[in-house]
Amino acid sequence: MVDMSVKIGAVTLKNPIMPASGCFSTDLAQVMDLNRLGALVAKTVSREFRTGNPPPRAAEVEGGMINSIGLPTKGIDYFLQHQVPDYKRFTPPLVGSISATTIEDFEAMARDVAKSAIDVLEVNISCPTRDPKGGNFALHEEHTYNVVKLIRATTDKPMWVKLSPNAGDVVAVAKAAERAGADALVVSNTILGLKINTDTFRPAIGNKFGGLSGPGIKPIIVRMVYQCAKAVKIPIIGCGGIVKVEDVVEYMLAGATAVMIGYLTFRNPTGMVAIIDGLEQWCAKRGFARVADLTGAMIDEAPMETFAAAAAPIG
Amino acid sequence: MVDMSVKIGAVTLKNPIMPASGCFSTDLAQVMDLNRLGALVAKTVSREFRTGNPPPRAAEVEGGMINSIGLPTKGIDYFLQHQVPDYKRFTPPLVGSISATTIEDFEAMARDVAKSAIDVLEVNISCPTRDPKGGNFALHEEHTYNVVKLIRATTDKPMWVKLSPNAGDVVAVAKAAERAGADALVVSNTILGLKINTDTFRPAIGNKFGGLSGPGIKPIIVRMVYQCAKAVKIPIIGCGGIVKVEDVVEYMLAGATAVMIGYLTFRNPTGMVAIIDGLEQWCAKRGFARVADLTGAMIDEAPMETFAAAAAPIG
Amino acid sequence: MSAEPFASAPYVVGESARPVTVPHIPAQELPAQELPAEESLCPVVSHDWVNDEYKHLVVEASPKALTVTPGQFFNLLCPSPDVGELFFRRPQSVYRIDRERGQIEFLYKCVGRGTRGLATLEKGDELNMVGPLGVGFRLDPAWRQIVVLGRGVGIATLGPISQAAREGHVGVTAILSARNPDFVMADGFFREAGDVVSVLDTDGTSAVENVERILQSLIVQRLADAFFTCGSNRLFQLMKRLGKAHNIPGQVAMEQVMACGLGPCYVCVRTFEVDGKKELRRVCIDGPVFDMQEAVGW
Amino acid sequence: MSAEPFASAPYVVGESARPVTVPHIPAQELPAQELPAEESLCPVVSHDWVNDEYKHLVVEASPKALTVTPGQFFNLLCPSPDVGELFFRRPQSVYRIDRERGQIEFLYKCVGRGTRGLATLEKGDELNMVGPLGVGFRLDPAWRQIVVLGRGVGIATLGPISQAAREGHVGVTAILSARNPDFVMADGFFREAGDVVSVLDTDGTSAVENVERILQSLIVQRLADAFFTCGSNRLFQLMKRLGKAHNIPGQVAMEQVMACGLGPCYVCVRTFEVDGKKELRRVCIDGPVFDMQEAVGW
Ligand SMILES: Cc1cc2nc3c(=O)[nH]c(=O)nc-3n(C[C@H](O)[C@H](O)[C@H](O)COP(=O)(O)OP(=O)(O)OC[C@H]3O[C@@H](n4cnc5c(N)ncnc54)[C@H](O)[C@@H]3O)c2cc1C
Ligand SMILES: Cc1cc2nc3c(=O)[nH]c(=O)nc-3n(C[C@H](O)[C@H](O)[C@H](O)COP(=O)(O)OP(=O)(O)OC[C@H]3O[C@@H](n4cnc5c(N)ncnc54)[C@H](O)[C@@H]3O)c2cc1C
Ligand SMILES: Cc1cc2nc3c(=O)[nH]c(=O)nc-3n(C[C@H](O)[C@H](O)[C@H](O)COP(=O)(O)O)c2cc1C
Ligand SMILES: Cc1cc2nc3c(=O)[nH]c(=O)nc-3n(C[C@H](O)[C@H](O)[C@H](O)COP(=O)(O)O)c2cc1C
Ligand code: FES
Ligand code: FES
Repeated sequence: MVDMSVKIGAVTLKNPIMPASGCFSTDLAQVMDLNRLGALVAKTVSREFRTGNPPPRAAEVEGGMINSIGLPTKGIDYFLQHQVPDYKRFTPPLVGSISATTIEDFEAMARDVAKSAIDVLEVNISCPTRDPKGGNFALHEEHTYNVVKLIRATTDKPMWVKLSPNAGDVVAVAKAAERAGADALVVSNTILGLKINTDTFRPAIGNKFGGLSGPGIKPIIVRMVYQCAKAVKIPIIGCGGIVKVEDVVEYMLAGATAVMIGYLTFRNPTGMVAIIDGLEQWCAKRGFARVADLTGAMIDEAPMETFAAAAAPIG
Repeated sequence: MVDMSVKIGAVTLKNPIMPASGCFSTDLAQVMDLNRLGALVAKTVSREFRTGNPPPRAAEVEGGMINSIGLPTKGIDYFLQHQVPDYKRFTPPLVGSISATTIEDFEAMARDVAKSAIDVLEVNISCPTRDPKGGNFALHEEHTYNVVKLIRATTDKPMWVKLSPNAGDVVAVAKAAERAGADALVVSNTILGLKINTDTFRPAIGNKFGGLSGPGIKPIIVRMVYQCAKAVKIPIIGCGGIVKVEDVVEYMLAGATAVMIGYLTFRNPTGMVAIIDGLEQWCAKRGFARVADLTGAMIDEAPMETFAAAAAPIG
Repeated sequence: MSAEPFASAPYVVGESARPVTVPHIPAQELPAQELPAEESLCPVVSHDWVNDEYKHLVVEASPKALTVTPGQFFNLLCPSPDVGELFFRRPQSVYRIDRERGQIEFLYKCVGRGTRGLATLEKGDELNMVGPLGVGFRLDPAWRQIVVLGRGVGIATLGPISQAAREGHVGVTAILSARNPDFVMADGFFREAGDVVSVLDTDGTSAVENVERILQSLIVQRLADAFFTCGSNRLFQLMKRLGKAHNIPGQVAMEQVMACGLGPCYVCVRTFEVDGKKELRRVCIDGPVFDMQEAVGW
Repeated sequence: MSAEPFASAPYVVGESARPVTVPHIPAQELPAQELPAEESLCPVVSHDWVNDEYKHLVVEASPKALTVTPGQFFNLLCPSPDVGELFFRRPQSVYRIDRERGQIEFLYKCVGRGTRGLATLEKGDELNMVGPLGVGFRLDPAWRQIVVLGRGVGIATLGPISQAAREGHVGVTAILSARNPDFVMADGFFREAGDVVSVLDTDGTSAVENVERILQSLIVQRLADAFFTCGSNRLFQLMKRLGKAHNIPGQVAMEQVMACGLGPCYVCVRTFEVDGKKELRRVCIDGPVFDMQEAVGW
């Protein structure tokens, strides 16, 4: 028997597998038992109704997919009155994700949403599709600090801050979020990309730029998780390109306490449950009594396979 | 007959296809006619002999490969005495790539190398494997400005500056390089990544971090080429993940004048020649008399396939 | 080979085209109920070219897959036609349901990598399908005569509703629009269900004005209690206009690029208009079949 | 199917496993010469399991591929064993060269995705190979008796040099080290070339001390004018030590992860030591066969 539970600050998850915001809804109960998941993560909500971006909203790219959905939402009232109760039919902790364009609105959103039955507040300061010029809070450490600080003051609910891989110095942003009182970091949102249709010469998706997700971005985000885990003390939730058990292991070795999964659900709708089962088997076979022991268990030294490793100075 | 030539400032290439530095040498004459290429690009050289990084130096990842070679080099003297003449047996313009860790050494390197028979000086201020903490010039606009400015003062040779996709604001860096006198920009070098071997728990490559290249990074670099092309007037050379004719077209539509190809040569050693031939056919079929007309020909508006595109406000 | 598999399920392993898990029984907090859809592996029974562009695929379906109703679709994990990966599934509506033999049929056009990859499947291979998905066509017991109007791949989607109408003793007139006689597909199949009128580009009969004349005459003959269409925006607009003018209820099956196929991602939206107000709905879960008067088109 | 192919060559298209181009004749600035290597497509003649882990692959080779010499290798574009792509080729040294039939043979161990993908090829399929590549073994006309010492996959690499020795009327003693009798491969093939001694883990005969005794006895009997080894670092170190002590020249075939296989990328380096100074050399173009006394090991 493997102990599959993990602790993210005050929150205990029965296993480290969660969906990523925007890639999950109770609609998935069509094909799977949602109670298997470590947590439920709602689609990002903002105060007002938003239509979202023009279609096509997604396209395949070489390493996965590109999307620009544009955070469509029925708004905060609908979320609190209908969606929270809908999610609360299920047992795993509920993570509510919020977004706003001003720091004041973020504060007000956090106050209103934190009062609901959600268990964790996820602060999405990193959606690459909101402002194509890249004006997201998570690109800059001061902006991140300011918004997180203000939100922290409004609520005691566990607060997870979702970072952006488009930041030049993600470690500085991670530290700023920690200083400002984040309970955990989600590393990370999608990477800004562009696909051009070479038949039509037009962008492949309606909003021109979009966020990359899927297997191709994994080595970049694993690197960021590793860097952030070395720099902060709060738990990190790895997110980007997970499609198999070994990907979860890789994120945990790099320092993640848990993971979120987006793209895989599109390819294999019940993939998250398969990964929970497979991860337990993997731990059993490798002799890990607790999955949590994987976190940060990477051996930092180079693979000493060759004498050359000793002989060659690192440039 | 398609006019395949492109002009990069004062340099005319007979076609827009070049190898990327570090993925090419005259050793490739084992399998192909190097004179077919638009230009020859030498491996980055630095002043002193460098052993490079410990093996394993490369590994497959989901979207391509990760490498940390560590810029092994026999040093500048060997480069000038042996490698330049070796390249000069072939007809295409020769691009010499230089690297240094201090701004002073960069200036001296540029002066020494520019005096040789090379046709273009490529300034590699963006190798992600030199300093894992990320202290490369191309991460910051002032550093870029300072080093490029100094080099510009030493030589009139065409100077191409190779940018880093790890910069948070690649457009600002591009503008700095232009202001400082770059004749063209290469967008870009590899993206910093990490792969962990889940059997051994160790990094998959000897130097731990490495640079990602190959198809998976293409949508990110195409986006950067597009952003830079809108912001600067000097030509841009697209580089990242090109493996087929349409990828070249995509880069050119985004604003590139020419492209560099790395990874493909590992997969298909004669792939660059196949792309030159295929690109000419593509242009002929699509009615482009000059390949250069593709540069920046992207139609910026969204694909108006649906009424929804008109109905949905862009978030 | 004694070595360990390279990576565990799902996805990158050799097993990755296989369904990744059997859905768990819902926890007791939920009413114990059957899940409506599943990921299943269906052996290919036959797979033939219908003409230069279209293939007809018959698979042995799981019991749950067989609960599919007309207008619903499956999201198919197509094999890759080349060395690259396919990252999205491809939706295909069901073209024929043979519950006796336990078979489901698709009729699809090869247009890009996904369908070209699908076309490589051979008898005995297994196809990974997620479904049945979406809201299908509705048949009102009050209707005695319906008109289905399809063009191109739209013809495939209209198959099962015609079949269902016949089984419900509802008369069907099928107007099948195509480029040339080669692309009038499945007319035999539709003939079993009712009358078939083929209209062609080659002889100009597929012109909107001609189709309008045919529809008008069906309306006059009281052979049009309801309209169903799929596959052409022009023909949809025509039916919508006539339906509105003559107060004939209508349903349209729509398409859109999909990612999840299940509702969460909001990739597959199209515009709808109710009481002059525009809104976006998801083709995968709010549709693919929608009220004709509310749909705006594509 | 009338639609345009999704993407042009090379790589992502259906054509992508095919060689992407016929190399051009070098421009007149260069001495008009044959290029030494090429990307070619070779039909599989046979492909059988030798035991649980090893497969024996025979392909029909192009004229240029047939110029391969013992110790050289090909860089193979293996099919993917799963839905993911393979991004690197995999190097395999040639195990047997049959110039009469125009065939080249490989003997390889299935260890990971690349070789598992390779193992899926069937008779009639085509294998995309780049080669012949690298520096092979050298036979000095003065040698009358050589000793080859291989373990595991190393045995494959030593096949052609034993074949060549026999053809040059040089005596060969082959010491084949394996886990158990099942993994003593190709002993028949080596027996054609000379004497074969199998040493096993199961009966302890593969212990370094025992192999040392065998080598010592060959040296005493003057049956060891030169040493050749591949496949085991322990056995390489043994031969290097004995070779140094008795002044017997030696060659070792080495392995390293490769990207380009042709020289430019410097991925495939190993450490060498000449006059007490360490240096890195590229296995793909400076090797894979190196002087035994200069190699440091792995
Ligand atoms: C509910 C539904 C039912 C369908 N039923 C049928 C059917 O019965 N027969 C049939 O031939 N086709 C049907 N289609 C269309 C079919 O899904 C597309 O032709 C197919 O996905 C194209 O994939 P591709 O890779 O071959 O082409 P691509 O090269 O990917 O694209 C070719 C065209 O197909 C569109 N397309 C691409 N991916 C999707 C996607 N995931 N969903 C929808 N459109 C896409 C693109 O916008 C493009 O215009 C249906 C689509 C939907 C949404
Ligand atoms: C010159 C040369 C000749 C060789 N000849 C033979 C032979 O005749 N028979 C045989 O069975 N094997 C031979 N090998 C080894 C063979 O290349 C590897 O076993 C194969 O590449 C493993 O690929 P994989 O994807 O199955 O395993 P992976 O899962 O990729 O790796 C398994 C092991 O193989 C190593 N490896 C992975 N990729 C490469 C690569 N590109 N080059 C070298 N090693 C790699 C890894 O470090 C790892 O230890 C040779 C290698 C070289 C360099
Ligand atoms: C279609 C789609 C919609 C998304 N919507 C949101 C969102 O609303 N809020 C958010 O924080 N992230 C959103 N994301 C990002 C994902 O939560 C996740 O960070 C990203 O997809 C990387 O994970 P993956 O590679 O496993 O998909 C979305 C991603 C996709 C693909
Ligand atoms: C093995 C390897 C070595 C490289 N060496 C250098 C180098 O010496 N100098 C340099 O500027 N870029 C170097 N690069 C980066 C490439 O020039 C190129 O920018 C990158 O690989 C992206 O292109 P690709 O996706 O086509 O490979 C190297 C890349 C690889 C894969
Ligand atoms: S495809 Fe995801 S909501 Fe319809
Ligand atoms: S594999 Fe590239 S130099 Fe050897």
